[in-house]
Amino acid sequence: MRYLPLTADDRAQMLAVVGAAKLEELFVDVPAAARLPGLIDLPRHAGELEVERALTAMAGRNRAAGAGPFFCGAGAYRHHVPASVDHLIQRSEFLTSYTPYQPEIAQGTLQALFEFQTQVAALTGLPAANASMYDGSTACAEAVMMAARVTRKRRAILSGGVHPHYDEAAHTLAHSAGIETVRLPAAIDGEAAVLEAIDADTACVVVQTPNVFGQVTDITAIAAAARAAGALTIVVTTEAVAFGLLKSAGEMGADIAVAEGASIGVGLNFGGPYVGLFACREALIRQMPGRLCGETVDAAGQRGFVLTLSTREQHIRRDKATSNICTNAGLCALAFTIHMSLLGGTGLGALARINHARARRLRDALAAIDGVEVLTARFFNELAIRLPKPASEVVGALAAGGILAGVPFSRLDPEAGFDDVLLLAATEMTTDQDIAALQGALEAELGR
Amino acid sequence: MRYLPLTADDRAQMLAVVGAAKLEELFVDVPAAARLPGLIDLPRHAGELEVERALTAMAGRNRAAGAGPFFCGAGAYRHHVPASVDHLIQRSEFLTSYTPYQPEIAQGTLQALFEFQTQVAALTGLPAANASMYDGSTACAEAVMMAARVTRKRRAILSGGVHPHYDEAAHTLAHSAGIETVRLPAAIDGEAAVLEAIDADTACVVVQTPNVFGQVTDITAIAAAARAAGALTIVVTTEAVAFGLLKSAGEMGADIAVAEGASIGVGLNFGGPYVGLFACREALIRQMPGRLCGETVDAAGQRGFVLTLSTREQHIRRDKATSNICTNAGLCALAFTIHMSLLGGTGLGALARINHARARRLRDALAAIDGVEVLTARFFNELAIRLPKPASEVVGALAAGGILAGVPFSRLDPEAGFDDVLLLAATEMTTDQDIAALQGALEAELGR
Amino acid sequence: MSVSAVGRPTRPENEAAPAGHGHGLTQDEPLIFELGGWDKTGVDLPDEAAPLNDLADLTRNGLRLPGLSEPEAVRHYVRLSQKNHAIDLALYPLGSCTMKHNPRLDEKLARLAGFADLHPLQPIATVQGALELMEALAHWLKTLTGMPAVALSPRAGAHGELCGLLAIRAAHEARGDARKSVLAPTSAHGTNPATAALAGYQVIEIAQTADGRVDLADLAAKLHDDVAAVMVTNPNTCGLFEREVLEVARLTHQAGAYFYCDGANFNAIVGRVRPGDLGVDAMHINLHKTFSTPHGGGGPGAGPVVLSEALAPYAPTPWLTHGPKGFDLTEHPAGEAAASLGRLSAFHGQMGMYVRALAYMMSHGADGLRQVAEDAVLNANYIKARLGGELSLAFPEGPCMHEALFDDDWLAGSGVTTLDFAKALIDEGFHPMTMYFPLVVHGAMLIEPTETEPRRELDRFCDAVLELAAAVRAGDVERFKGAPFRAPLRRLDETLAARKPRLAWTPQP
Amino acid sequence: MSVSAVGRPTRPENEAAPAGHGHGLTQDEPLIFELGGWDKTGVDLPDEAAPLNDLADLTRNGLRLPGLSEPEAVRHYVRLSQKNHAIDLALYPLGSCTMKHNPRLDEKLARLAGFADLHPLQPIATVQGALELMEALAHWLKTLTGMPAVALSPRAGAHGELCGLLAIRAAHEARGDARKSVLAPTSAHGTNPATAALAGYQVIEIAQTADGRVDLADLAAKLHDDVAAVMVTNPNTCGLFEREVLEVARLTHQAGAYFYCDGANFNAIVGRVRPGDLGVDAMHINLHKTFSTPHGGGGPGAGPVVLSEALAPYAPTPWLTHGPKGFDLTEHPAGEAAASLGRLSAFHGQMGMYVRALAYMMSHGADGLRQVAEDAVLNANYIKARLGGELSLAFPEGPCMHEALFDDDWLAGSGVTTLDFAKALIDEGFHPMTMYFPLVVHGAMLIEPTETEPRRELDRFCDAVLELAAAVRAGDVERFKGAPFRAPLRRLDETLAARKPRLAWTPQP
Ligand SMILES: Cc1ncc(COP(=O)(O)O)c(C=O)c1O
Ligand SMILES: Cc1ncc(COP(=O)(O)O)c(C=O)c1O
Repeated sequence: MRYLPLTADDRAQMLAVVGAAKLEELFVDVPAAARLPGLIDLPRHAGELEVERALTAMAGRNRAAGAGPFFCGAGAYRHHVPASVDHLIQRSEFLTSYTPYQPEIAQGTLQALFEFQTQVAALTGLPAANASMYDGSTACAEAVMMAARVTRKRRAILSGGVHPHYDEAAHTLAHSAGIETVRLPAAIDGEAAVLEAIDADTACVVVQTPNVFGQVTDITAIAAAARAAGALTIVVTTEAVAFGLLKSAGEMGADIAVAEGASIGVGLNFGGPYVGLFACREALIRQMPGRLCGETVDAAGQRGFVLTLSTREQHIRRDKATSNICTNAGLCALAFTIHMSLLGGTGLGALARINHARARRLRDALAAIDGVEVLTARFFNELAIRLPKPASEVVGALAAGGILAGVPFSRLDPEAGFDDVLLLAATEMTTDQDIAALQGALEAELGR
Repeated sequence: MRYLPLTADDRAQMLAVVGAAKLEELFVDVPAAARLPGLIDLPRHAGELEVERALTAMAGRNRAAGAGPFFCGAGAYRHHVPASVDHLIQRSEFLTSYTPYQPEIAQGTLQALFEFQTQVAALTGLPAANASMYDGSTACAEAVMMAARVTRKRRAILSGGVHPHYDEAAHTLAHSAGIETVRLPAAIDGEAAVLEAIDADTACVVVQTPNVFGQVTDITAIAAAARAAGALTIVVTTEAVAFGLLKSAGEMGADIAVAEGASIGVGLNFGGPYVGLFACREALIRQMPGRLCGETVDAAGQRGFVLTLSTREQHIRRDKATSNICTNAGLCALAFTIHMSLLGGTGLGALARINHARARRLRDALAAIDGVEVLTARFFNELAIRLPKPASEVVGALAAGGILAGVPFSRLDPEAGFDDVLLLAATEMTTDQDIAALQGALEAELGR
Repeated sequence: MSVSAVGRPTRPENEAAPAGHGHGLTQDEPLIFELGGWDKTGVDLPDEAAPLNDLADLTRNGLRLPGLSEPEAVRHYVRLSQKNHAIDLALYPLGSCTMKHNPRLDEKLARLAGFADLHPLQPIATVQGALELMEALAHWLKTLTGMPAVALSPRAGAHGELCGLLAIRAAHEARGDARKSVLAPTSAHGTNPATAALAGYQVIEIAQTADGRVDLADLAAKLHDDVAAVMVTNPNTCGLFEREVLEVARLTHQAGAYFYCDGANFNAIVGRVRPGDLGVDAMHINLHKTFSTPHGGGGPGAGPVVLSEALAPYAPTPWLTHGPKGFDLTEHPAGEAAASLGRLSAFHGQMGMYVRALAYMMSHGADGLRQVAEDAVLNANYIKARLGGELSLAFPEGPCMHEALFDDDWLAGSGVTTLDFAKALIDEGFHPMTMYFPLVVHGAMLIEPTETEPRRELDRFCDAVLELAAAVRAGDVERFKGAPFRAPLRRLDETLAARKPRLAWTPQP
Repeated sequence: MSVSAVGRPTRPENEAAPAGHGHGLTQDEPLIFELGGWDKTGVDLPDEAAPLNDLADLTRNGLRLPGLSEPEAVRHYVRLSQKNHAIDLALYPLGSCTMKHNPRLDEKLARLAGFADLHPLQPIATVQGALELMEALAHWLKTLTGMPAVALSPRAGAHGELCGLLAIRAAHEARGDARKSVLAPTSAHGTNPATAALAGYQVIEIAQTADGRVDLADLAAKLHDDVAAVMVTNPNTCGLFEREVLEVARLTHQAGAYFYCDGANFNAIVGRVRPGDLGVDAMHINLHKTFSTPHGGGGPGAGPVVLSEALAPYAPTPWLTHGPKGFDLTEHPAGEAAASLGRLSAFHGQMGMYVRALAYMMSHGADGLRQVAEDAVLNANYIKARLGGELSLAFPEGPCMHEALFDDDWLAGSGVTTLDFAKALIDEGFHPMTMYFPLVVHGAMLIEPTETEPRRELDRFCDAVLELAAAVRAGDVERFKGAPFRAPLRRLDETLAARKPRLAWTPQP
């Protein structure tokens, strides 16, 4: 068994040192009835070759996104990740280390986290970022909980532009804590309606830009209104590349920014692992969930980094902790940081413009199709269109022809009555040929 | 330009330090006529995404060996390499270091080389191995040159079982040095004829086992006869997995063993990079080509390793060197060593038996086909068959159907009159289904 | 030249290197923000200046972040990596963390385009292999635990705890039974009480017996009809098997509560004991512990939760189903999944971790996994035996499971604390053990070697601990108080960090 | 506790660690043969005991080699890796070696199954993409050098030299002109004379001028009709461009000889100067230098040779051709290739290196490669300028190309040798420069930074050198004689190694 170093001899000798006659003696505390005498009914061990064959076959029964024209977005975006990123995160010292509890021998991870936090702070325009959450949706749910703690109010308003999965995750978490989540009706321009919904009981408003329909909104007025009502403003972003171009949450006056960071450095991974970004105003630091890395000095006065403010955390504060999170998205945060260190502000800006440019070309191609209505007026790299028939049918038909044409909104929210709405994203990976192929296939499918 | 750290500012400031008004001044020594004023007529720089797309497309225009039943051998064998091997050789400290000229900061490479040499010595049964040659064929050619140096004779006899490429490479190298290479006629049992060819002018005999037809030979008698005639015996092995099962060169009395090591740890790579193994008797050490790693101690008495006996080498001995080799196959040697460290003697033995077992099943399947004659009586994992029509035609036809049926001997040696001979290898990668598919296709092709 | 007793010149080694230099093979490395590159980028992109007219007033006011060329970035992060300990470097005996070897095959397979380059919302027909893999993983997990259902989507252990408690809450609520509290032992991992609180429950602690197990009498006394669940870790955080687990389950069920088992320590019993045979209703499994997906310096992990028949209907969405058209996902609570507790996070969970965990399980097989548990327990008992004579065992009686727990009795009066001792271990090349956890043991030192440690490494570790223990007894207090001496940094000032939090780099004024 | 001047406790750092322990993050590691595992294996294989009756007396008598489990093997080699310097760690200023950054994209692409999992003797129809890649690489190399032909198959620079000289030999022989000698400057790399000798030529040295170039008068004097070739490195091994290269070519050709250029230093001029414009007949290109395939601790590399019209007919097999059915390989000297010098090695060369080199070239493009040369030369001149005041330049006049050459004049009388100085650099975190090469310069120190070094690293390096130079002048000889102090090992006894060669581990008696 290739992962087990002990030999039969080792085992015998070690048992002798332990003073046990046989291995079973070490399991005496297990109730006899629960001690399995033989092997569980599962296959026996398999060599690398066999395992590789089996899983490669399974992988082959999927259609990889890169296999043809591809337009899916809706919270997960396909971007190019430099090869050096994946190489570096696989270094033993990063890959096979634990949470940096012993800072003297974890400065590699800690310094990278400090860089991550600094980058996230710059991207969101909010000064204090944590060391990552599981993903964007759980970051959003935690932000709602945090807002309730900060404001001591129990009602969260979510715009109709918030990704339905984010809404559901927030609802699930908030519900049991007795916090009400109110989702406004799904609407392309969903953020606008939030303004009226704010009242004195509002703990927070959750808005998304670009929202799930791709619409970009300046939420400055909403944040001002929320502040006036004693509520916090939480801005969600599911496409981190948008940070390269669009106004940051901080610039617009938000209190908390949460985002899905997977677009930078991480990749699609069928939805996980991803990396949640979480940043807030300075004053709220002690209410933040998750790990924080901070600067300090060592006994010789040299600069170093440690996990800090851990009195907020479960392992110290237990049932009074700001969150239960322990394992987070460390390695994905590292990937994010490395990719971001390569891009820099300049590179992310350029990348964002390319994304926007391709999305404009996509918009133009779609708008030219008879029967297709482009719904999103102000988009970054994603937009919603209305089709003359159910979007899921169209997507199914195009998939059969090798084109992954996007995400039917009904897949996210079957109740919204938006069965004819299709969400499509374009990124730097989208070529003009891809767009032309989509246009042709859509025209054919719609019989134009 | 992502691989170039200097900015325009850096360049300007550095030029100022250098004291040059412009960059061109640094190229004053180039004759004016040869200074290109503008860009060479080649594409401009390209992003990772673009390069990756272009090369992935080229890769897609090949049929990977793993895409279907596969039986090619003839000096390159398809084996499974554990994922940890490729992971480890990509560590920066191994991948991006130079030849270990500064042993104090190269113990990683050096200790691995010492392990490599020890493994090669055990595998070949000869005590002194070097730190790798380019590949098996150049190792063989160098062995011939070495034998001529040692014996001060100028004639090498190569058996009719030696891989024709090895023969050609030896001939190319020996020719200009005035050393004659005599290749005996190609024959399944090609080693047998060597015995009669040995005479007093013979510097060395070169025999191969398993030979290019897959035939395994005990060359004890040949080695004895050569020794009696004052000649050295060089044993070639192109399939390193055979070391797990077959008598070693040392056991059979050879003076020098050379081998292609790519079967262990390296992979097919369309023929390169590979790794040449080279081992010999203790007494011949100072005539060996290539780098040698040796044990020593540091100033504090701790064990360490260094490159040694470099007075044999080009950088010290220049035109008196035992070889001109400088860059060798370091990283492939490391891959070999890591894979071999995982296998151990036990694992290599088991692997060799599996290879043999699969080859026997292949033999049985082929022997059952009407019109096919199995030529190789005593094989390890490869055998030659005679077909009722030109082997290249048959291979071409089967390739069109997705089966890579092996190597026509005529591909290696079109003059041998063996157009109807096909070489086929089976390894642990060969499944019963592969064999059945081959059998079926062959029967169909041969119209049986 | 001054030469120390052992013949090593003491200079220039013990002079600080001039600022900004390396030392031998270790390189100093500033933050990326101190490397310049404010106007450059290490990514070559085509020139494509899109008009921004649609976004007129929506664009940001610059973004100041440095970009590094690839050579600089690679060197920067390689240098940083040099400052980490890792399981690939040496034994990493963090109790409760199961720092075992991470197979490289798993990394390779998780990167196959057919898994890594899949969008979570592609048409179901185009991801049948992915769902097949999830189904296979579910089958392994259910079979190994002897439980009828599993929710794969939780993103880590704590998220799994939340999943389990929310399922329990949903089950109670479905009966109109709004219970208010959760019982958990004081020895519980911090996530247990934190999760219970997050799930809206009051946490009540159960006492522990002198031999490190749940105090049944206390449990029985505290179990009443307001208790929603009893959370017990088994094997527990003292590294001991809860002998009376069947009685815990019986009492719990008798009170109408559910039995939540924290399965973080499943590694000790995998293949030998099925939690389903112990009366468990819900248990999370940290794939990043028992099933060896890499810890990655803090994550990501995955925390699937196996569920009993009673709780299965409340499992979170998405539900994985198998119909005539192949595999499918039920993504919203409706129909069959109407009782579901809802969605825990976007999409379908940690696919990348599923691939790794399944590859790991298939590699080991039923036989290998059983051996995993045996070797993990044997290794821990070996350490217990070798160190038990010098250090003070928290629970000397009987065997331990996968980890050996010591307290700081033996340090009493020495001037050396658990923390000091742990830091001194760094100088010997090892990562410290888990310290001061579980809370029930004074100055706890929790040592979990895992099954992937060879005997030689266990001995190296025990020798180092024993040698340090001898130094404690010899009164060599400075060796501990100042430790570590040989790490990239000396002991860090955590108080300073917390007093004036600096969480991001800012330009020097 | 004794505290040194800078506040660092001096113990236990300067005590040797107990044998077999690590120190902080660095781990001691024995040989695999000392780890046990003689009867085990780290590879799981199916049970398949084939009958061996066909091989009765041909099987070996056991094979004693240890097998390690994967955790052990991974740890072993990771620990070993910690003891290496690498370009990814810091500047690696080995003159003549072109230690530049190795892009990770290239590693990824070389591993695509469509390249890595190809057998060299698959039917040509199944490897059209591979041949297309070779053709593309050939096109780039020919265009960059301005030469009409290229032989890709040589496996490293020295193999390329052999290829070139054998082509020259074949060309002479084809004319019935059996020439006997090759001229090369004393400054030539050792492979030049070694290759010439291997190719059956006598090597005659050409003198060098005071400014570090070929002495034309000496060349003219030695050129006669027995000279087969003149081998000149350009830019040469002193880091200087051979100003009179056109004259060298003219004289060579006038004598009926061929002009072989050692292209190891092509990095300095790529994109700016084409060797084809300089009268070169043959030149090898180390893909592992100029085109950045990784050095890998000694190899593998690749040494394609560009050839003039005159030599092209003699190129080694295989020949890559393009016909109506696509790409093809002529594998034997016959037909069109009848004059070929024959085969240099099995199969078709270093495919894995071709993929990397092509990816590198395409990434840089014509513009980027030109910039490569400019930055490489600028970086070297920057070092020359910064260090020239303190160290003695071998050729102070005029600019250098890609490397700066110093001699040991400035060390005279200091008691510090070039070797000592180089070893002291290790303590500062840098790899030493190339030492004692070229032979024409006393105590040579040859510094090649390459274009992938950022200015900050150049400054770090120059600061370290200058600080050491100050220490030399201050008479701090012990800092050098004993160096390195901070490396994994102290200075190694190379004499002992050569006196009693121990080339393999043997069991302790
Ligand atoms: C006993 C125990 N329970 C729960 C957890 C939490 O798991 P995770 O970190 O995956 O959220 C841990 C992790 O350390 C643990 O040790
Ligand atoms: C000038 C010069 N020529 C030739 C060579 C030999 O090249 P290789 O090591 O690739 O055989 C080298 C390598 O260091 C060199 O520097």
